[in-house]
Parts: sequence; structure tokens; C-alpha cells
Amino acid sequence: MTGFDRRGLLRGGAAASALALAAPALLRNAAAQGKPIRIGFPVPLTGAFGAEANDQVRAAQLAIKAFNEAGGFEGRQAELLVRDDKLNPGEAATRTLELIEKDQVNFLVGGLSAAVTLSINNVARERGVIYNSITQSDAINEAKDFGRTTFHEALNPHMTAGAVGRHVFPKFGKRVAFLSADYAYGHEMMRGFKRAGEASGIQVVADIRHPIGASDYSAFLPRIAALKPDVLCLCNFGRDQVVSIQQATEFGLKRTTKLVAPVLLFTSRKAGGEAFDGVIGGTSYYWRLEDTVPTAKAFNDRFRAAYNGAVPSDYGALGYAGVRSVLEAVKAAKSVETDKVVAAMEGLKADFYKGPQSFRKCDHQSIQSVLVVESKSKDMKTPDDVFTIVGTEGPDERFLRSCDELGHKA
Amino acid sequence: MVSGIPVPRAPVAAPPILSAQGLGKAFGKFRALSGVTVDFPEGGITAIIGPNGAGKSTFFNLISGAVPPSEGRVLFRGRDITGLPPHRFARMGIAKSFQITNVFPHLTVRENVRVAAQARNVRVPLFRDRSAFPELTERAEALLGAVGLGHRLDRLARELAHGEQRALEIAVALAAEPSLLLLDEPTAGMSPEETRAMMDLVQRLAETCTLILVEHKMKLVMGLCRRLVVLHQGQLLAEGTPDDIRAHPEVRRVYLGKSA
Amino acid sequence: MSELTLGGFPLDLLALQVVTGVALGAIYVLVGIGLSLIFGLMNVVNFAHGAFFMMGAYVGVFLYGYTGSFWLSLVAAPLAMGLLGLAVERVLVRPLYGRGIDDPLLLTFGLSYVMIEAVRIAFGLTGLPFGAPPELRGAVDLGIGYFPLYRLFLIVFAGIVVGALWLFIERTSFGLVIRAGARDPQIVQVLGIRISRVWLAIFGLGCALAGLAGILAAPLQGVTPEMGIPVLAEAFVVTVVGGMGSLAGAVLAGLIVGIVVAMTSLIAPDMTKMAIFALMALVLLVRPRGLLGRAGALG
Amino acid sequence: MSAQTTTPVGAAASPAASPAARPGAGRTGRWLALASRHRVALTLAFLVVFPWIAPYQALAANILVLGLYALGFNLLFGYTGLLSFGHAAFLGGGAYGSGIAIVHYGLHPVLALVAGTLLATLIAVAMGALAIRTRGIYFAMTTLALSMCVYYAFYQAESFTGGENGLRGINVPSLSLPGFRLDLLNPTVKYYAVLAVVGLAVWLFSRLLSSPFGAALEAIRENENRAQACGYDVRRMKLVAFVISGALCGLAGALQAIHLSIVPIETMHYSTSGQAVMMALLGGMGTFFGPFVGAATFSLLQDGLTTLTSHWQLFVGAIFIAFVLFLPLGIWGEVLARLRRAGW
Repeated sequence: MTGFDRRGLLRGGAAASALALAAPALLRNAAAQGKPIRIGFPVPLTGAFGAEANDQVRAAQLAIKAFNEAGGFEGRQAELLVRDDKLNPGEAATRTLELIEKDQVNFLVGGLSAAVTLSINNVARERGVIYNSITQSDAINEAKDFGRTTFHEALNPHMTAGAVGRHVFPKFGKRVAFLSADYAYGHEMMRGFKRAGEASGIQVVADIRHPIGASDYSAFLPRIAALKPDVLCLCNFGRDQVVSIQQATEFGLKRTTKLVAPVLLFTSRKAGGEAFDGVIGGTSYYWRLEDTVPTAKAFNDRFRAAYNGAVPSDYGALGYAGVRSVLEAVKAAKSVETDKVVAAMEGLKADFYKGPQSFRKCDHQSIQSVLVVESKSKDMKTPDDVFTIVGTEGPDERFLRSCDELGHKA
Repeated sequence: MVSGIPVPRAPVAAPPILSAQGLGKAFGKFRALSGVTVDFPEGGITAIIGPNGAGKSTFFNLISGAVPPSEGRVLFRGRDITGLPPHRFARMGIAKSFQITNVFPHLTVRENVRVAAQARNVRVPLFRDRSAFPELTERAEALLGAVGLGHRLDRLARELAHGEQRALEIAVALAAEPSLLLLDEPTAGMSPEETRAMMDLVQRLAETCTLILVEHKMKLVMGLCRRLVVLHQGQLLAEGTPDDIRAHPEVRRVYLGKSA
Repeated sequence: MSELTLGGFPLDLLALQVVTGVALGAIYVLVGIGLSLIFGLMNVVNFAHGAFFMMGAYVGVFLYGYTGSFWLSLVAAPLAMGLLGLAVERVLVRPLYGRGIDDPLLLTFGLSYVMIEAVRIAFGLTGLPFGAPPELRGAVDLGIGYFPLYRLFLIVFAGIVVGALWLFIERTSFGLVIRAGARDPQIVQVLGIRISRVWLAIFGLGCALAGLAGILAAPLQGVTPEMGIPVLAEAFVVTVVGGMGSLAGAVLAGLIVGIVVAMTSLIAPDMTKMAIFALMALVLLVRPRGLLGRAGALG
Repeated sequence: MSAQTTTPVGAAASPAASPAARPGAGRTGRWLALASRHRVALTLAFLVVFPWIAPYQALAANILVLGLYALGFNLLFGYTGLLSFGHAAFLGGGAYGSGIAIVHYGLHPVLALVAGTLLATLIAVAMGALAIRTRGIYFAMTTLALSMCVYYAFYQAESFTGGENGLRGINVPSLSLPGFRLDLLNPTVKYYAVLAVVGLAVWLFSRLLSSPFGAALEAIRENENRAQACGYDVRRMKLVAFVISGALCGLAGALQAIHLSIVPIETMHYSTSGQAVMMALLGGMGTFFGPFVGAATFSLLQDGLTTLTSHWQLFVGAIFIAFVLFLPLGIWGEVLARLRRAGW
């Protein structure tokens, strides 16, 4: 048994690692021609945002299908590699490594929470892979995390909160209370509101932070109720938003106060039910946009046809747009090489599903319209008719944080 | 201190190895033991006897450091050791065997004693191999031979018969090279043969160290021990030589009277 | 609003905050008692307790959709969870008796996965909206401010349940067995009682209480498959702070935790979640067996 | 065992009451004794070929790191008999320690590993000194509570840790060591670089187990009162074991930070502590190789089922239940028991 000793083991190990070093190079050569264009799509299929993620996948598949039906790119078809990031940044990093190292994806689209998108971005950036984020958080656009391969397809809290604030404050009053989730994303939404409020001269009567993921807000609400503010800005997201709106309603805040959320999700509204009535918020997409925008109508019809008449959610639309942007850029660049596609995305002027949109050069933030919607549970055309579009703010760089502010040197 | 009952004090030759001074223990409102003052001489066997519920086990737990007393002191060779943690008792040379069999069940018989012998070496090196201390293994095997377990070295402790486990426990206790060995009912639950073997072992042990044992069966210890301490209802009833105790009227009344 | 203030807050607000804390505590108490009973008497760490809470809420909300009666849901949810608890004890937990403490822990952990996923399959990922029943909607003026009627109902109802439970434990022969078991499990054996039946009943009772807490909490937040996860952590805190196996301990600790949460929310909101665990660490370090825990049940 | 007659689940409330806590159960045959003597070499041999079996290398490296995490946890749980629910604080402490050293102070990765391990060790000393006073399930709960306090402390220290968003930018594309340079963007090279560190830790761990200290820990697990009566200062030894266990988990965390290039705040959450318990139990507590088996099973199961069904949690849960009911010794524990019975 002593014959099988350390030396033998080392020799074997050395041979093995030599083989391993050679392997990726061999694979890469074989991959060059005729292979499909692979887009990695890490989204939280399981976890609290499973419904949104599933809708994203469905919409993204639609974009892939359309691309392939139109002949693909130089005979190469596109392929979507969906991975479950479980809403966990560690899992997301591992999955991103898998997509890049094993599956050799050309591009990445996806992500839902801020932490997850930062994690995917960090891994992709280091390896020079284009990542088009479809989360509501724009932390990746700040210079610290930004890389030249980083793109942000979705709106950001500054845009949505700003649009909602500009709509709401002149209409409903200047005494404003804030209840914000205590993390970077919540803070950013609050800053967006406050900046929009400066123009209308709002007075902040309360600024309360709650821990993210709190299951009860009753302890914050008596204080706010006692102040009787004109507007209560709920700077939180997802489940936090559903529960805080439900409990604010329970505490009778709606009698004196307009409830406002920076991002009003289609799925949250469905989970929250009647408690959302009258709540105003921002969104990147709502299916009733089809009444005024032809590309929205076309997108909805394709979605309905593919998925039994269902309408796409806001998040679903982002999944579609995220994949579509990358594939359009490939066509424009006539290449899948990173540098060329980056340049093409920077120059992209498109109207996929909601009107014109483009990426800003310095931080690759998508400039697009913001819808302001009000939740309703009466006069609904269909069970999916849950919002009224009460305002639209067109795409305008003025509503973004400046490149300087984000730390990008001009 | 001792509540009114006159106690015949036998002359004590050597200075005591262990003294209890006014020891008492209360569990909530229940006083299991109160005001027991007694000296244990060096050498030989002293037995603590008494009927059920007399407070023998409580007393044992107090003098062995397993339980801190509510009142009173314990002196070892004149030094106050009351309230010291159990491992300090062991390091001073006080070893004990519990009433409920108390070995390391999933270790081998040899390892049981080896690890106990190792404890004497207060410093426990982190990164030297166990095998670097062959003297511990030798000592363990010698002790196991002495208690009659030389043929069981590689069995797991939990696989041994009850009597063997008690013998193992004594070997574990002896591994610490104690000058005082405390045994709590060493023959509890044993068959007559096992009991006889155990009492032989106890007698042999008494040649090398001082023994204090708690025993329920008075007859068993009468012929064996030099001195007896009798507890009754949580108090000291009598102490002295076996002859003194046999002659003691109170003892005869509460103890012998009933069982005889 | 009164002029009196304490630490910069009006006294009225502080008082209202205490009431809020008690309402929060009411849910903690109900979840905590079940966990504590199972824990204290059976030495089973029920990691599926949060899942029973969640499933109770779903059963209640589902039934409400059919019958429109919240009161019926209030009976059906604990009943369903109690029955499920009995089945789980009989089939899954019982084979583990005599093994270490970690086996039932791992088993119930696995069970919680299964229960959560089963609910996702049956009712979808998003959760269902649910509000207080019409007869319990609205707010009441307490003199110190308006307070939601439903939360007042919650306090009263939890009080009644705890009272009934107390009578059951103090005044019935089965309760005597429970009390004896919490103090010294061997006594129960000596009394000649089939202890396995007691354990079965305790497990069922604990799960029923979790289900009841679930349907009571549903109008506060709606229901989602994940709603039991944070509750489990909070219930552990209540159990440990109060002392395992102690009914009074769970009640006391539940109220303390509720009030601590409400007060930190007011004074230092970013510390709210940490406060619970800091409280637990503090109690354990000062009183290693919890506030009203006894030595005995656990070695 | 008298446990049956007192409370249903071992009155001792310690893993010693469980049959799984028996690394040495049964008489060991010749082959197993031989394997046991060469346990480090055999473990490393397996880990060297492992990436060729695993679905992808990033996952293999994850398993390596999680294996070390479970190994460190197992020192306390399987070998000392203390069930902690606070080990995430050490994994996270190591991860944040090395991550912060690289991101904020630009330290060399090797020094960052040391920094991470040190930070985890410090946290372990503080937590251990407090928690060691309690016993049984109360110990588990105290460690859980203390680790959550650590979690929130790191959560709040956003300028250092990134808070909710996690710490990013722990990018170590290459590693310069005296004489050569490793390209860590190559997943294979990265795996073997991690393995080099894990291998060292495994060897140290093995030395520790064979030492008299290891013997004393086993004695404490088997019977705390008896060990104390033998003269062992049980509290102090438990504390030392707690700290060493924390340091090993900290090293695992430091490696994880460099492997994933980020530290999510979830690393410190108590659910991550639960993961250590699960891996140790799955693999076989108190067995040397078990933690790696547990980590591999845990990760591969999740990875495999995730790609098959979005309801993977249903199956993971059911498999856990089946394991507890039918394989209480854990996978590796069961394998060893069978080999032993077969007279190996």
C-alpha cells in the first residue's frame, strides 16, 4: 500500500491539471462557428419573486423566438439558458460562473434583487461578458460597480420615484411622510422623491426607516397616522410593499393621506387585492399601454397568443426587452464580439414595446418613459385590469441622476 | 452544629484527608441534608450508610464536588475546596465513581481509561499524536488488568455487562492516580457473584488509597471498613467503628431495628 | 394629543405603541405556546412550526372564500392543522423517539420544505390577498388614538384562547399529566400513563395552535407560502426567552417580544430585528433556562 | 439507553444520545483501519479528481468550500457534541474579513485569507466565551441569537460590508506567489488553488483529531460529567474547540469570498448555520470524510433538482425526511457502518 504514495498522486494530479488547462481552449475553438448565440438568464424562479421570474422567462422566450423566426444572425439561432438564482447572491454568482465557464454564454440578461444583480455583474464584469440587468435597482450603474459590459435595461428608483413625486405632490399636498425600507434601494427611492419634492416645496413631516422584510408595520403606523400627512411615500418593494399598504389601510391612513409607492408591481397589486385601491405608483410597463402605443399592442398580442391570452407583467416586459436589446445589438454590430456589441448597444435607438428607448453612454442606463398608475378594483375590463394610467413621463435624461453624481468622470 | 444528638466520637489517629463541616443542601424548600460535620481519616475504607432517603447520595455529591453545598465547607487535607469546579477536585487527587454507570459508551475500554489517564497530564497538546504517549496506553492496560478487564480492551464500553462496566468505571477513576476514591453504591444492581468480585476489588484498592463509599446494604460493608458514618433524615446520626455503630442505640432503632 | 412627552414622544403615542406591541405579542404568544409545549415536553425542535402556521392561514383563507365566514375559518384552520399534526407525529416523528435531538429537527426541517412547496403548487407562488372580515374592519378610538378593531379583537381572542388553555392545563387530568411531564417526564411514566398518547396529543395541540395563529395573522398581511419563515424565528425567541415547556413563560415572553418590537420600532427602527435576538441572547446569558424555565425537562 | 423512558428525544439533549455520534462504533477491520490512518491522503485524492465528476467547476469549488465549512462545524458537533446554530457568523466573518481586506485595504489574497480567519476566530472567542456557559438546546439557541447579533452588526456597517447589497469587488484575477503566477479566472486553476488551502486545513484537522486534545473532546462528547470528573476543564476545552471550529469555518468563508468574488449578507444569516447542520447530518456527523460527502450531496441535489423542476424544494424536503427515517447515520456514516459489519 505504501507504493501508492504521495509521489504517484502528485504525478496524476499534474497530468490531470495539464489536461484541464487545455480543455477550455479546445472547447472554445469548436464553439466558434454555427453554434447558437447563448444568452444566460439567471432569475429567481423559486423564492418570493417566483411569479415575476416565471413571467420574465416567458417573455424572454418570446424575444428569442421572434429573433430565430426572423432568421437569427448569419444563420445562428439564439438560445436562452434559464438558471434559478433563488434570489440568493451566492447562488447567483455560482450560476453566473456556470453560465460563463461551462456553458460559454455570449451574453447575460436577468437578475431581480439589487444584491443579486450586483453579484452577477461582479462576476460578468471581471470576465468581460455583457450583462443587461433587468432589476429595478441601479446600483450597478454607479462607477464603483459599473463596467463597460454593464447595462441596465430597467428603470431605476430615481426615475420612478421622481416621476411619481412630480405627479403626486402638486396634486395631493405638501406635507409628506416617508416609510422606507432601510437599505440602499429604499434610500435611493426616497432620494428620488425628495428631489422631485424640492421643486414643489414639500415639507417632510416624518422619515421612518423599517427593516427590510418586516412582516409587521403596525408599530410604525400610529406615529404616521397621528401626523395626518397629505402623502405617505412607501419606499419599499414586493412583499414589504404589499404588507405595509395593507396595514396602512387597516390603520385608516387612507382617510387623510394619499398612499404612494415608487414602483407599483402588477404582481404585488394582485397579491395585495383591494387594499391597494387608490395607491399611486410608477411602473415601466402596464399592458393597457396598448390603448395608445402600437408596439405595446403588438407585444401584448404576441404574448397573449403564446400564453393562452395572458397579459405580460411589468417584469415580464423587462425580460423581453432585456433579451431583445442584446439581440438587436448583435444584428446591428453584425458580430457577437463583446466590444462590437457594446458599441452597438450604446448606439441602439429602439421601440420594442413601450415607445422609444436608448442607453446613456456614461453609465449604460436605459432612458425610457415612466408610467404613473393608480390602482383600482372597480370598473375593471378584465381581472388583469388593475391600474389606471394617470400620467406618463417621456424619456428624458434630465430625470436621471447625472453621470457626475454616479461617479463617472466625464 | 449537629442537632442535639450526642455523637460518639472515635479517636482519629491520622489527620483527616477529608472533612465535612456543617454541610447542608436544600432543593427549594426541601432540605435534603443539614449540618453534617464529619472527618474522614487517611487510609482504609469509610462507609456512609443509612436507610433510603437518608441523604447519602446528596452527601456524596457534596463531598465529591458534583453539587455545590447550600451551607458548610468541604476540606481536603485541610484546604477549603468548597465550590471548586469538579475538574479541580480530580486534579487534587479526588476521584469518584457514580451511582449510575458513567463511562464513555462509544469509546473502547482501553480508550476509556487512556483518556482518563491523559487527563492527569493537565496540558493537552493540540497537534501531537496520541501515540506519542505510549505510557498512557500502558498504564490503561495495566489498570484494566487489575480490575479484571484485561481481555476486553478493544470492546466498546457500552457492550460490556453491567458488572464489567462498574469495574471499568473504577479503572477510569483510578487512572487519575487518586489519593482519595469516592464510590457511590458500587454494587448497585449487581448479581451476587458480581457483588463479591466488586467487594474484593474494593478491598484491594484500599491498600493503595483512601476509600469512601456509600452503601445501602449495611451488612456488606460491616466486615470491610474501618469506620462507618450513619446518616438519617438528612442528618448525621452516628459515626465510629463497626462495633461502635452496632452498639449505638439510635442506629439500632432507626436502621437495624427495621431491616433486622 | 396630550402635552406630556417622554424621551421626545407624546405619552399617548407611547401608550398606543404598547397596545400595538400587545397585539403583535398576541400572535407571538399563540405560536410560541405550541412550540414551547412540543419542545418542553417532547424535546422535539419543531422546525415545521412556521409551516403549520402558514398552512393554517391558507386553509382558513381558502375556506373563507367558500363560506364567507371568518368564524368558521377560525375553527377549521386549527382543526385541520391539529389533525395534520397528529398524522405527522404518528407517522414521521414517532419512529425517532429515543434518538438524538437533531433527528426530529432535521425531519421537521425537511417537512417544512415539503409543506411550503405543496402550498405553492396548490395555491401559486404569489400569495392570496386577505383582509379583516367586514364585521371587524375599521378603527376604534381608544382615547389615546385610533386603533384597528381587528387588532383589538386579536388581543381579546388570544386572551380567551390562553385562558382556556390555562384552565385545561390546570384543571383537567390531562393537564395534570402535561404539568407533571414538563417538570419531570419520569413521573408520568410512574403514574402509569401511556406517554406516547400524551406526546401525540401535545404535538397535535401545538400544531393546532400554530394553525390558529396563522389564520389570525392572515388579515394582517395576507397569505404567502413564505409567511411562516420569519414567524418560526420569532417563535423560537419567545420559547427560549420564556423557558421551554412553560405556558406562563410563553405568554410573558410573547408579550415582552411584542412590546420590545413596538418600542424599538418607535425609538430606533433600524434596531428592531436585532433587538429580538439581543433580547434572547441577554436572557439566555442571565437566565440560561429562560425567564420561567425550570431545570429538569432537559439535561 | 434510558432516553426512551424519559423524554422521547434523548434527555441528554446532546448528539451523544444519537446513534450517529459513533465514529468508532463497532470493531474496525484491517482495511478500515488502514483507510483511517491515511484518511487525509484518501480525502485529498478524492478531492483532486472531484471536478471531473462534478457538473461544473464553480460548483465543485463551492462544494470544496462548503465541505471545509461542514468539517469545521463537525469538530464541534460530531466530535465534541455541541450543537451550534451560530456558525454562519464564522463563515461570514471569514468571508467579510478577507473581502474587506482585499476591497478596502488591497491586501494580498493570501494575507486576506489570514485576515478573514483571524476575524472569524475573534468572533468565535467572543461568542464562545458567552455561549459556553449554557448547555444542550439552550447552547444552540444562544449561539443562534449571538450570531444574529453579529449578522445585524455587519448588516448595519454598510460602508464596510455593503449591507443588504453585499460586498462586491473581491476580484482576484490572478495570484502572484514567489516564483509563479496563477490565473484564477481559469476555473480549474482556481479549484486547485482552493484545494491547496483546503488540503492544508484537512491535514491540520486530522492532526488535531489524533491528538490528545481530540481524545479529550471525544470524551466530553461521550460523557461530559465523567470527563469533568476525570479532571478535564470541560468549559475551557469546549471553548478551545469552539474557537478552532470557528477558525476553520472562517477559512472556508475567506475562500468562498475569493471564489465567488462577492460576500452576500445571507452568508451570515442563521439559515446558513442550518446548512452546516444539514450537511454534517447528511454526510455523517463525527466522521472524517462525512462533511465533504454531505456538502457534495446537499449541493448536487439542489443543483440537479433545480434544473429538473421548479418544485425542487418538495423533493429536497422529502429526501431529507427519508434520510432521517432510514439513514440516520448519514451517507458516509452508513457506508462505514456497513463496511464494518462486513468485516472490512
